[in-house]
Amino acid sequence: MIPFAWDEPKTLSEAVNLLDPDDPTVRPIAGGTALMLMMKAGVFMPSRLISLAKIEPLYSEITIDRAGAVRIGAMASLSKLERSGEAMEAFPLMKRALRTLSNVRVRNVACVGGALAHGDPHMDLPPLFAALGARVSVIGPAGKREIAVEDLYTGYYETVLQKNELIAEAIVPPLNGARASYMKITSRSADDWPALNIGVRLEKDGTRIRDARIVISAATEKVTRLSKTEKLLRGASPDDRSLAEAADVAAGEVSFLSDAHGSAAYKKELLRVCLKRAIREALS
Amino acid sequence: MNQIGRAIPRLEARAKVTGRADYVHNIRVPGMLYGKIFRSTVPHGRIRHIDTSAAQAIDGVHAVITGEDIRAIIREPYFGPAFHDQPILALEKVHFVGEPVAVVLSPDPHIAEQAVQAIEADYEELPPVFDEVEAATSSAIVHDVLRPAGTFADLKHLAGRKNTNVTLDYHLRRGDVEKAFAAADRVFEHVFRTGQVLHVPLESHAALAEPGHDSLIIHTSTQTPSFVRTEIARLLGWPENRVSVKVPFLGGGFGAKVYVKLEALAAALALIVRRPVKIALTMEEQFYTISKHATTFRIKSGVTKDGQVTARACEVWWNGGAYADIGPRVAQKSGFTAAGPYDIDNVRIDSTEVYTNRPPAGALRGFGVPQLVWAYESHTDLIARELGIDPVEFRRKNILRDGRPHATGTIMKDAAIDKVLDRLAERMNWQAPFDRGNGTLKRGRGIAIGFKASISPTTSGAIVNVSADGSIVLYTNTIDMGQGSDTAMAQIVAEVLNVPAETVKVVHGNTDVAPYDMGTLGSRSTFHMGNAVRLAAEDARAKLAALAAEVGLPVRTNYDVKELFRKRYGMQAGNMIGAGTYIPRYTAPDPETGQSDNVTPFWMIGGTGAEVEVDTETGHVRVLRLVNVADAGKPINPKICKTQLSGGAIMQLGFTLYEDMVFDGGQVTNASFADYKIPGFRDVPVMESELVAAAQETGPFGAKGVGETSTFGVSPAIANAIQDAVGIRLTELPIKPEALLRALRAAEGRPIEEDS
Amino acid sequence: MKFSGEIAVKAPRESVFDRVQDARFFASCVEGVRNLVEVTPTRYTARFETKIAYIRFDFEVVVEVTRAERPHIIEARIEGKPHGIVGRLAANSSATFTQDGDDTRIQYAIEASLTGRLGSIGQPVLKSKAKDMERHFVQNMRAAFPGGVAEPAS
Amino acid sequence: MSTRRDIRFTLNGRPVGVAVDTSRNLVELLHELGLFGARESCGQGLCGCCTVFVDGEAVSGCLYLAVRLDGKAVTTIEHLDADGNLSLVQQAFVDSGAFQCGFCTPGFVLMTHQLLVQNPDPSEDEIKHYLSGNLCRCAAYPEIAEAVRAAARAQKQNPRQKPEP
Repeated sequence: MIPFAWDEPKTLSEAVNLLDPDDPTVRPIAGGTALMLMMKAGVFMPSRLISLAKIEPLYSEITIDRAGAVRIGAMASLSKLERSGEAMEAFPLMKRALRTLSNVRVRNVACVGGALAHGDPHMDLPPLFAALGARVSVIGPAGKREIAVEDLYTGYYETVLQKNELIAEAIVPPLNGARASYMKITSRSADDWPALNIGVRLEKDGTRIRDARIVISAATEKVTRLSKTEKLLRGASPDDRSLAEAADVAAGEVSFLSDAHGSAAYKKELLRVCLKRAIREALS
Repeated sequence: MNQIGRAIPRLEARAKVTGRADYVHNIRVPGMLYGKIFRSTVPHGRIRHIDTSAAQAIDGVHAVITGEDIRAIIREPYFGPAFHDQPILALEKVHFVGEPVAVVLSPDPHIAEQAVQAIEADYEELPPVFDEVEAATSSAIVHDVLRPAGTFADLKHLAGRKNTNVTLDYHLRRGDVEKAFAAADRVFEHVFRTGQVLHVPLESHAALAEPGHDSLIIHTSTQTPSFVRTEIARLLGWPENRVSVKVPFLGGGFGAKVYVKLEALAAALALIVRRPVKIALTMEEQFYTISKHATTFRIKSGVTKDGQVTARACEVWWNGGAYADIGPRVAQKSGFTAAGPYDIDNVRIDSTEVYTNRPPAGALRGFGVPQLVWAYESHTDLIARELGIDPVEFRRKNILRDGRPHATGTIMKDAAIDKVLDRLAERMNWQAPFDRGNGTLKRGRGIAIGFKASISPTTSGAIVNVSADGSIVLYTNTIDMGQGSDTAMAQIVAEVLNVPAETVKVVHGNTDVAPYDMGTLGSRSTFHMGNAVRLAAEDARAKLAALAAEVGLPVRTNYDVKELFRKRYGMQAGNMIGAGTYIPRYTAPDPETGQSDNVTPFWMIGGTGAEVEVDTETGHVRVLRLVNVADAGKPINPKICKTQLSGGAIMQLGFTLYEDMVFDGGQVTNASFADYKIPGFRDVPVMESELVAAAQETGPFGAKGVGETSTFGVSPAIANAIQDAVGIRLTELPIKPEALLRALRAAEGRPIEEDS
Repeated sequence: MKFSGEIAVKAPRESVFDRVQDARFFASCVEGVRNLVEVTPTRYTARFETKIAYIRFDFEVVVEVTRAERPHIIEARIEGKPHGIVGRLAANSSATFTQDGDDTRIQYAIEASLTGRLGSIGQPVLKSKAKDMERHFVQNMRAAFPGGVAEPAS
Repeated sequence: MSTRRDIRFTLNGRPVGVAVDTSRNLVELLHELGLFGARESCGQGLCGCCTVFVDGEAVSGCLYLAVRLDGKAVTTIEHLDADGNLSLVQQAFVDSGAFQCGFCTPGFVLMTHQLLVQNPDPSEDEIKHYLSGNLCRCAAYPEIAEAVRAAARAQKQNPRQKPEP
């Protein structure tokens, strides 16, 4: 690594002003765990890093608002989220997901904003948050805008964020009785990057599914919502037959990546299986 | 005092838990330059031109060195334990992607790394060959010239085969295999494969060379300091005493750090620039340095209908990669055990190691044996199933017992194969019904046994120094790389000299003060160095006894050593040196038939039982329980031995289920821990380890090596358990969930489509 | 990395072949190629720039047409060196042309490998990028010829 | 703007002021300061050999830029026996034989300290999950788990767990 300029702005808007929309060698750094990997590999050589470490504490708070949504300051570490009693009580599946998200040291340093902005499809928070219907509030030179997490990603490492936009907050709406589950499946050691991850949020109406949100990633190049499958599930009762049908639709509606974790055809089979398992787990 | 069999903590325990243990990585000396390596980007090519000018122009770059620069100080800069085939930096040709081509030197490692990116090399590409079976007959020849090293006694016959890629073809002939096949009730034939994997000790290789005015000190993470000294002295044309090799602790070795790795490079660079030079590899660079052979093994057995194996033919191809390293010995030494620990009258073995354009392969914990056991124990289970005989019973019927000849003709002795099998079956509760799971989670269990010969003929020397206050220092070139050799050696000294082992100081890895040792490898240290240490301690004891008689002290086992020296020197002065050298007997195998009446000083016996759970919808295999039973003779430190057993088994679990070097165009595409997955905490099953009651008559106090024993049976035990659970047999390592699911689905008649 | 697929265009085989053989046209269909220089009629150099998010890759590329049999087949060898990092891109590509009624079917296959730093660590992302480039290439070809274009297979 | 920064932080309880290149990571800085217990192995934050406490939280030193230390408190493995005695965790590692080559050991010891501070009585499953970000190629995992249990027991008997990370 070669040395670069280093700024430590005190406010988020100051940070935004320091970022250069046209110069990709100027990047923000918060936890830095993902960025450091790129820098150490020699594929990213920054000219200037804008540290977000000294940004006002407001952006690392985790609160529950009046509507019951969990509002997570983008600079909150994943460990802070994991230890936030209220939020974890509201979303026990988030607590379970965080437990196998990378490792304790990374969680101590990496922040929620970075985990959402990085855009590596193998990460846990993006599909989980997208399934839960979360959105992020983003600050740029023109002010604030909100983006649904499911709309953040355009490709491998690619997002809709401009180079001078920063995620300020993630807002996870309350379950309000909906059921949710998240699972990931690895094909080598337990702490491998997943071959597939899947998040499911279901609203029930008696014995039937009223609404479904199903999001997968890792097997695909970006976080992908399975809208055809969701459509099929709406109004269906979650019996073996309709789950099998949903699995078929799901397998057909996305294009899978083939890599060291498995071939595209294998991941398609994994999706069939995991879709059923995730729905059953959510409903159990 | 009984020091043998004590489960004392390692001598260096405190240094290790406080982070203060010494590794080469900690060493910095004034004026030191860091070297960073520029590596080949083609798998096979002639070097047309290397342009270092841009790198040289970078501020802070001290020098950029290529192979031709090295030739200026070392005329024949080729090294290797079997062939002198590896250039210090590439000369004329490159032979694999990742081969060192040039080095940038700078006081700042970051600048050196940056400057490496500015080097450009132009190659004329040559056709590469990657597969071991193909390479045996391929027209693409990796090395134009073969240079047998002639260093080691057991490899004196090595020549290679001109105009082929064959480094060594080993043959064993016993009985009449074809006749026995014709007479057999049933004949079974299978082919098994293993992928290329590697050691990845957490401490990557590092070497620091300090040039003196007519000498050289090399601090290095090697398992073989004596060999390094000999080889560096040979390269430089110097007497050995001008080269000092010093080795602190190793952060793991597993065979990755045997013979010369970075030492020749560091030495040459230091002598060229006349400054200390340190080369420390990154994790990625380990993937270009040394690995474990990928193999293809065709095995064929003739069996009577009541389950007696009457004939076995083994054809093994070893993928040696671009440089032979110690691969030829793997093909020979492990090759002769390819028929397994079975009593078979008719055996034919053809074991062939070939060069390919992959990163080199050498020694890795088990030295080829795990690849062989993978095949013969999978094959054994398949035969037993086919014959409807219980796998334990089938093995019991066929195992080699003491007093019977092994396929080489060597009569088995102190090889508790029967006991290992019996204890394994008992521990697995083999006769009792087994919970087979239900729904989509099916359970199965399997066992496997294997054996390995030790290395011969090899020499170990040790010095025991008793000071005038009675305190003792042991000098040995056996390296403690985590296996606990310092502690075991101290226990041997302590047993002989009747002191607590904790009070013995061990100075290891210093060729200036400790005598020659062939190397810390092949689980040879406890036996070979252990015997040398025992002899050295006995020598010291005898000399002390003589001194006691001389000064008129009563002859008894427990001298007051202080008084002894005071009486002799009039004060606390002087010391007593005991020396010991051990070299076991050995008969070189006949080059045509592989026959020898003494092929190994001892046998290592290991068996593994596995219980697994298979997810039939995803193909995932969860290992629930791994039972490892071993014959390690009489253990010197049972606690450390058991840690070695479970550690070795977990490492082999990684090679069985997770680890595989993935290649594209000769490039390893998963050269990092993010993409090459080794077992972590959550992968560890319930582990059980047992050492059977046994003794190696010729070992120090009945002991022998144990560092590799638990690696033998793990892979086939798991494959056997998978077949037991779901009826599917996989023949390729690593076992991937996708492969298992595909096989399951094919068996159900609804195969999974192939990616186009 | 291997990619293959088929593009069907509504034009006679000879004219399709001629256009594809025109290096300038062909290069214009590949995103990020610039400074194309014809060294000889079968050898070209170019600059190839691509980016993944904020990470940019910049290759010096040499293209050698190793076989051109009008109107059946074109084969080429591509070699590239990335700037600022040790590595090498090597690819063999082939395009075969078959007449199918009014259509010409172009079957293409590319086998590419990336050695050095980029090849050792970035496979999944590079594969994803390459697929993305393939999609754009097919789109550009579609735009260049009137008529239908088949989806790339992988 | 300068690519070198002056930083002040406390290292094992003592104030330190140094100038660092912005590209230096925490492990490199510690090595420059003569502390070698944190070591870089995988370089990707996956093996835990470079574990260091920053403001009481374990971090991967190889992924942590030294420039970020300004104003923070750093504790390394070398501090755990500052009073000359092994910590309960270190002693448990010795007693359980919870290592072989020792290269990964400082990381496991520090992670165990943090685990026991957060969860004085971890279950087997909690131990495995908490330590799953540390790799041991010698695979002394069964012994490490035993050491963690032993340290938890010792801590219960002797709440003088020292020093708090």
